[in-house]
Amino acid sequence: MLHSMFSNHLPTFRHGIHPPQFKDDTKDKPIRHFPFAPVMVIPLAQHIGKPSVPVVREGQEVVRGQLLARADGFVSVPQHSPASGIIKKIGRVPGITGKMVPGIYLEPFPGSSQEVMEGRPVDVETATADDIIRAIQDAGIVGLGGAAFPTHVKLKIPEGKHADTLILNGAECEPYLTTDHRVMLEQAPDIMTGLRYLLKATGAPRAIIGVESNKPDAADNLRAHIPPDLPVTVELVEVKYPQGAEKMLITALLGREVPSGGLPIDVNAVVVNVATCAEVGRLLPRGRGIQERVITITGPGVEKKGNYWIPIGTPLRYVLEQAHAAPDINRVFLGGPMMGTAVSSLDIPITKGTSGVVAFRDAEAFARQNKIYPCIHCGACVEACPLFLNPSKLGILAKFKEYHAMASEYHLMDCFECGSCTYVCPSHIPLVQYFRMSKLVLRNEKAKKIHV
Amino acid sequence: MFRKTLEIGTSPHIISGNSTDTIMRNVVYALLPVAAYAVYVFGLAALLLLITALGACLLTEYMLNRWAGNPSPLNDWSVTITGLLYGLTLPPHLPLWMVFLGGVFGVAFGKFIFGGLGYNVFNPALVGRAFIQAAFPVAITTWMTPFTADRFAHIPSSTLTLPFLEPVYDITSGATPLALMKFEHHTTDVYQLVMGMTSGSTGETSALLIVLGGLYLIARRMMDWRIPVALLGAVYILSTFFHFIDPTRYPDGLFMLFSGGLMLGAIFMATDMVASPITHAGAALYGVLIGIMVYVIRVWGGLPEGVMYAILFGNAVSPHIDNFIRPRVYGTGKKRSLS
Amino acid sequence: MTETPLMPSANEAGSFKMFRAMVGIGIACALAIVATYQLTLPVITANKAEALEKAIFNVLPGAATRVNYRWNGRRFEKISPDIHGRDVIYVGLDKDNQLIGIAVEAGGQGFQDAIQLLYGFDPYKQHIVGFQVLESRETPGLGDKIDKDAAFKANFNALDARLNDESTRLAHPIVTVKHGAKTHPWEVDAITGATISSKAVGVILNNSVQYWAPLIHQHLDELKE
Amino acid sequence: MLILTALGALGGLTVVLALLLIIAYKKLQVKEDPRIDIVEEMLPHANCGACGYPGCRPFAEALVREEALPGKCTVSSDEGRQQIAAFLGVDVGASEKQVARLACGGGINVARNRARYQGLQSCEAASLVSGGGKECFWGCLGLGDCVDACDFDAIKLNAFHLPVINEDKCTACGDCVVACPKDLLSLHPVSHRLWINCKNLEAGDEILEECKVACTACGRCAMDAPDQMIVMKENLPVIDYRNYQDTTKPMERCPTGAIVYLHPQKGKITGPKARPVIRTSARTDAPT
Amino acid sequence: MQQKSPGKLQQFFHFPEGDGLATDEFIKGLWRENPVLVQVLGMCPTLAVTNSATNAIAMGLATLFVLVMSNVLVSSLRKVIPKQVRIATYILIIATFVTVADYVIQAISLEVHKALGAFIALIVVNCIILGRAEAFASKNTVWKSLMDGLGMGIGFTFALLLLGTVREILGNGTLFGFPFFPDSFQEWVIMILPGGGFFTLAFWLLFFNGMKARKKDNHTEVHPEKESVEEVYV
Amino acid sequence: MKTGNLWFIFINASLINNFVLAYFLGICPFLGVSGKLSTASRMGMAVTFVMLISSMAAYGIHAFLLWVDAPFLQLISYIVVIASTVQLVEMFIKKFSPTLFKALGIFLPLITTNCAILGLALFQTNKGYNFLESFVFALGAGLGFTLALVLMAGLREKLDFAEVPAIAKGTALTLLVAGILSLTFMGFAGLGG
Ligand SMILES: Cc1cc2nc3c(=O)[nH]c(=O)nc-3n(C[C@H](O)[C@H](O)[C@H](O)COP(=O)(O)O)c2cc1C
Ligand SMILES: Cc1cc2nc3c(=O)[nH]c(=O)nc-3n(C[C@H](O)[C@H](O)[C@H](O)COP(=O)(O)O)c2cc1C
Ligand SMILES: Cc1cc2nc3c(=O)[nH]c(=O)nc-3n(C[C@H](O)[C@H](O)[C@H](O)COP(=O)(O)O)c2cc1C
Ligand SMILES: Cc1cc2nc3c(=O)[nH]c(=O)nc-3n(C[C@H](O)[C@H](O)[C@H](O)CO)c2cc1C
Ligand code: SF4
Ligand code: SF4
Ligand code: SF4
Ligand code: SF4
Ligand code: FES
Repeated sequence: MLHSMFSNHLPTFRHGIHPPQFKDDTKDKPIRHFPFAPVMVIPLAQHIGKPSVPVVREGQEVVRGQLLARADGFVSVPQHSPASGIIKKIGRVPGITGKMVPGIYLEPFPGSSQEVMEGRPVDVETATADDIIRAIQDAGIVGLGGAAFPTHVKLKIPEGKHADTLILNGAECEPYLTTDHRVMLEQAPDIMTGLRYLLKATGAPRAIIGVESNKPDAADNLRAHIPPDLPVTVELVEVKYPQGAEKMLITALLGREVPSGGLPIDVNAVVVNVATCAEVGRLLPRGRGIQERVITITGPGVEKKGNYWIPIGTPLRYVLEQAHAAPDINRVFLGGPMMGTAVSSLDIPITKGTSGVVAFRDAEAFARQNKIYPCIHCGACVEACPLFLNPSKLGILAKFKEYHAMASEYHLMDCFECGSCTYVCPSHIPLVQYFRMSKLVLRNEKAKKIHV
Repeated sequence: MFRKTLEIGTSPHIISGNSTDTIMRNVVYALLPVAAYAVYVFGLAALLLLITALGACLLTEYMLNRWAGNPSPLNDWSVTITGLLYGLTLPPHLPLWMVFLGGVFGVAFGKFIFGGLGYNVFNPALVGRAFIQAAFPVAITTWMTPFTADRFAHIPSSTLTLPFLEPVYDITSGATPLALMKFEHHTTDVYQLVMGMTSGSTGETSALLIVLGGLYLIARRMMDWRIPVALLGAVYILSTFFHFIDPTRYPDGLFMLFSGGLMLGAIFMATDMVASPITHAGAALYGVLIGIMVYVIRVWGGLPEGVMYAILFGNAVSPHIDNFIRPRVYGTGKKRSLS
Repeated sequence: MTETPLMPSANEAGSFKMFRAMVGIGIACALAIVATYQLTLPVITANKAEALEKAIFNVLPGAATRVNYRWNGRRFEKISPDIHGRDVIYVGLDKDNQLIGIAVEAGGQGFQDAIQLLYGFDPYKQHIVGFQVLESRETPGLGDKIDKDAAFKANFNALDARLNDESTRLAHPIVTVKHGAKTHPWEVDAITGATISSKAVGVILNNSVQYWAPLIHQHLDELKE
Repeated sequence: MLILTALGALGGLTVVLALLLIIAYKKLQVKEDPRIDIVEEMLPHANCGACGYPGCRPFAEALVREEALPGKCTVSSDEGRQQIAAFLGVDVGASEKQVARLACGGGINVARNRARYQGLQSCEAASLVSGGGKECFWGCLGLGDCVDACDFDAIKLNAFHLPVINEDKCTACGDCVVACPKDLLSLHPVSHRLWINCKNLEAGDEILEECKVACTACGRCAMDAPDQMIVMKENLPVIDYRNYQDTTKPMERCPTGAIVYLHPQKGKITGPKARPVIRTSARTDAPT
Repeated sequence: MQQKSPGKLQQFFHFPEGDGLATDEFIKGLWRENPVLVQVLGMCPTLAVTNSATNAIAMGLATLFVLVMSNVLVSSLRKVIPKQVRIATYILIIATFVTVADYVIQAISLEVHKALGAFIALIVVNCIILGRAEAFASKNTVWKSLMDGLGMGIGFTFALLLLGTVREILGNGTLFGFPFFPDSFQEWVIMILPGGGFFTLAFWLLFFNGMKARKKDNHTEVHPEKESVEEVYV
Repeated sequence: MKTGNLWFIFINASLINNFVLAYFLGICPFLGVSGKLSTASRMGMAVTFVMLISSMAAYGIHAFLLWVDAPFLQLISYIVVIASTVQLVEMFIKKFSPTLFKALGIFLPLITTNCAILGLALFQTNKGYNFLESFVFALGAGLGFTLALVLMAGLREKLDFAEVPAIAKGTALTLLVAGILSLTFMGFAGLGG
């Protein structure tokens, strides 16, 4: 509260909320490496798009960084082996949706040095934009900001459009999470290298790194590392959720509004998460594939809170055991508390899109005790929604199953499920859940046919 | 090692500490000083009246929801506000049976019938009062003089009138400042108004305590300040303007602000979020609209006071305000989407 | 259903048939109405006259018969007893056919809707001598007391309506004052809780008397005929 | 005299109006679907607006456009409404009665939950949260979206939170089919009584950990079925209803009761092998 | 039954074999298809003139008269009126009977006429009358139309009386003008004001809906309570 | 004085003695067509339009009947003339402006046989309004009707999404809201007087 009053001059967007940060526990913890689990679980669809296709057999021995599955088309990325080991099984693995999904079980060799396989490097000076984009795809890079959207797709500027600004998203507005913060502190050179690739790939003449003002150390560190020839600036933005959403960041930094239903490129911007950029800067010069990522493990249920390099495919159970989670953890979710997904089983693995693991115990499970009252039209949600929707009306319509009116009159499809409305609602109405469900119903409606 | 069943639910996994029942409870806190002062000013009659009003509302809410098979809604405190506010808008010595009847009507037909908390389109307390005003216009326009000497010991005969019978008055009745203004062109001193030394409804007389209660709620962000500010502002500007044109016909702004039920209405009743527009701009428009109507009824209408009617009218208009003033959705470019 | 039945051709009536049906029924209706009118007219006229006379005799104590007069702009002319209108007044005569007063209808806005009333005027004493509400939609229990409240009606047993020296206007306009504040014979003592309706009565009376009293005063002889 | 005036006035009026109307009809008539007139004729002409349309004619137009159903008119009699329905041919043709069928037997007595779901009590909403917390991903969530969807009160949840369809009340409107996020409901002719009561695609006995009545893909039913009536597809038996025979033979050897016979009176019948499974689970786990 | 061909009069009235008196046409208007309580028609007089039971009865009877007469006339003329001028002629017929009723009431009692005010004349546009003429009389025999008119008319009167009684008792302390309560009774003025009309009718509708719902409740079985069953976890 | 009187007639007809909420005229369309805001507002405009037409027609007929001295034909000629005029107008609009017909015309048959229209004609005659006064009266009554209808429609649209107890759904609830609106309009009493 006080903070936002003093930082009022900082660029930001309208509305939004100020949830408590909970970042102090981990923001000063340097990134540390994590041991390999006895069995790794590697789903073939860790990204948005088509699942990748296995190129290995059961029983085959693989080396860390080796290609396990190739991309199936443009909107797809390959999978690389997170460890040297043996392929135990290719079949169904538990997925975050609760469904068994196609995947690979890998048993790492105990005690192996886990050398990473080197590939064909891409030189930023000589490579063309298309080369870089192809290399990013080959590296299996997806957005590490949470959505796991294949980065190369995003970098491919459509015909007739151009990018005038590349925005690096270092906002990290989610409470609890500190991965991007640590990455900006520890991997500034990688970020700068990555930026060169990204600027070339998109053809953007300049880049802005947007950092929330609660991470001044990160901003200073980045500024210190900017090479003189790179057209990059670092800008502080107000601490406010969801400052890190690409639309909000674009509005804060450029003063432009991404049109409803449109993409950042429609306002000549491309937004990439800082960790994604660092990954590009680290992998491309060596031609490697992605095998691990930085994750914040935190929450009241975790004892050894911290930021870790965790190999992709490490089962959650193993992660929590290593982090000394309390035995009575009650709710575990991947990502931050505002947007993260609660898991129903600890057998599911860490994937490329996982930015944090937060565990709550019974005491923190507030949502359960809160009685749901009818909407009292207090307007708090309307004042919180960063997209200026009317969540109150949408919630009431959803309750009465008026999904079409929600979409046609109240812009349901624009809602990016940030959860600000649910956070502030004094009646504890599960607004976001209503909206997710409504969107699903609308999407399914056309697909479903009555069949005998 | 870990317990086997996790809990799953959708994000967000944390929520703010605000809660509907907390908000409602705080409104009750803000109203208590007003009620206590009313008892001080009007004595036992006011106490009995408030208890009856509260009892009628709570009982109706409880019984109806029991009958409908809903869990008891009393712990959300909203009906407590209804009961208190309803009582505070009535003349202090109104027969208790009328008080009870209006409370039952207000909650049953102003709230329950629409689906209870959150669904009522009119302010339940005012529906109850409007019913009583139309049913017993004589009783509700007879006012008691404040600070009568034996007010505590004495229970006015009208208060205890047997159900369904016509009240007989044994109190000194006094005209309200607005009636004096309207029918005798006599303006009451603002100091007296602020301190609640005038005739009027049980809770409307002390403007000071009402304002303090409102400030408390605004400070705790449990009330939208736009509605009272817009409403009072509209009344003040209009009255100052007309007073400037013809001071003999039109009373001055301060008098208008502090007389009658305006303060209570503007701060506690027009702000009932359930029946008012949801956006900030809408709330401001709503306040201005009610303010204008209050002024029009008071100055040109037949009745000396119009706050209740103005707020009810505002309630009726608020769906339209919500329809017209919609937030401009991010990225849609249009300034305001009409209709 | 595969085939759509065509419009039944029997319904496709010719213009003449339509014409015949409408005009035929119209004429039949006219006959029926006229018949009823003729049959009920005497009773209705009698009823109306009776009701009006009752009202007139009520506001003109002692009257036994009445005569209708119309002001035609220059003088009063005697007209048939079933003609009414804005410019008609009723002259009340006692058993000896002596003019004892004049009943006048007046109307104006009350609290809720228009109020129509009838008052008796004594042209000799220049007093209002009686008052009755013919029509009002005032609130029952409040505004409708103007016709029920004995104390209020007592105002009009001898309400001063004297003309000024030039006989052009009332010497003192009739006004309604707050309950209990009546000090002059030309003031109307209002009903508590119904001040607005009481004031309306005062205003209606004042407007009407201001108009008629000078006329009656100047043309009293015509009315005495 | 009076009579003459009256006749003159009213007669004249009617003459003028009749002429005007007739001319107007001739000159201003707008060609429209003739059925509108006929349907309007069948409506009560109360022009009351109760149907939600501003009058009988607009309602008739809506009926002809098949935007509304005759039942909306509150004034008309039952026969009147039927007459209109019959005229417009909006009634259903004669075909075999269909009903909704549920392909899951995993009530809370036999199927396990892996996580405790908190949130909106709706299957659709729960299915979005890690599939809803049920151990079997395919299974019924038991939160009753189908019950809410049914306008005919044909579905109830039983004590084990499994929907039960009342075949008499079901009109095969298909609303529940659309509502179920797990696609467990489908419409079938009532005569299809042999029924695969499971949708899980896993094979092997491990699945029994999740749900005691799950299909383990052992394939016995397919072997026992006459004329290749049942084939195994994706670890599930599929009944080919085109050459359906009304027999209980295929379910005799089913070890779990994943294939059932839907008896019109007795309800779901399982084969003898599976009966103990059902019985014990019903006895031990079922709370009162 | 006689096999003789029916006589002229019988042909005119056309008694159907099964339900010779068309009792159903009569009964349905009283309750099942009550014009006010079920069909929600003719609301204006229902609300406007029911501030006393006397007015309610008078209005009900006047409407009954017009309804029966116009039903009978419309149905007997149904063959000769071409479709195109149907409405116009029905209105003519109805207006005539209303004028007749208007004058008759004036002749009987000026006071009642004054109390009902314009609403006597407004019977012309009461949706029930034209509605029945169109929906029923123009398609049915004279006898059936007569019964229909009687049933609907009495049903209408009954509904009016329900309102009138409540409003007069509470609003004026009297019933049919006779004191119902002791003198000291405090009248509920609202009941004779417009608001009271709306509320009373709403109240009666709620009452009847409640009765209907209770009847239905007795027939529906109770489902197993969702919450009463504990779930099984791994 | 003259304009003041017109203003007063207008306020009186639209607010104080609102046709629907105080005089109980046109309740059927008020209950029937107030479910949707778009319909309600167009209906209101159509009613206002027809009120203006019939007010003028009634003024003419009244003069005519006075002239031929046949007061007993008042009712029948009012209704017949109004009904036919509206029907003619309807056909006219339908023929020449299908869009206007879609917007307003479809309401016309519902309005023809409606208490509010005939009531207006009868009231203006009873009150002895002159032509201009009649016109203002009709305008006020029509706009007042529209106001009531539109307010009601807004509330009902909101109440579509309320958990109304089953027994109150439908007409009962609408009547209750109308009752409360009618109480609200009592606040206008005495305005303009
Ligand atoms: C078909 C498709 C095309 C996309 N194209 C672009 C693009 O051209 N530029 C871009 O910045 N993002 C693009 N995106 C990515 C989205 O804008 C967005 O970054 C991604 O869904 C994750 O967003 P973040 O988590 O807010 O939300 C595309 C997404 C999809 C589904
Ligand atoms: C509500 C919301 C909050 C978000 N918060 C962040 C954030 O704090 N940091 C971040 O990097 N991305 C955040 N994102 C994702 C961004 O919109 C965007 O997808 C991402 O920055 C693009 O980079 P990536 O594709 O490299 O992940 C958020 C998205 C949404 C919808
Ligand atoms: C519902 C209601 C109806 C009223 N009806 C009338 C009425 O018909 N006539 C009237 O003069 N006052 C009526 N009033 C009361 C006026 O406001 C009253 O004249 C005013 O309070 C002045 O009263 P006083 O005589 O005590 O000064 C009514 C008040 C209410 C609340
Ligand atoms: C600021 C505020 C003002 C309120 N004012 C009223 C009021 O005037 N009347 C009332 O019945 N309830 C009032 N309530 C309580 C609550 O909103 C009300 O009972 C709902 O209208 C019932 O659905 C108020 C609540 C708040 C928070
Ligand atoms: S979840 Fe959707 S509706 Fe709610 S605040 Fe975020 S964008 Fe707005
Ligand atoms: S925050 Fe909750 S209670 Fe307030 S308006 Fe929004 S949905 Fe309604
Ligand atoms: S929703 Fe339709 S198909 Fe499903 S059970 Fe009900 S009636 Fe049958
Ligand atoms: S069948 Fe489908 S909709 Fe019905 S309860 Fe089960 S999961 Fe829900
Ligand atoms: S009775 Fe008045 S509109 Fe139907």
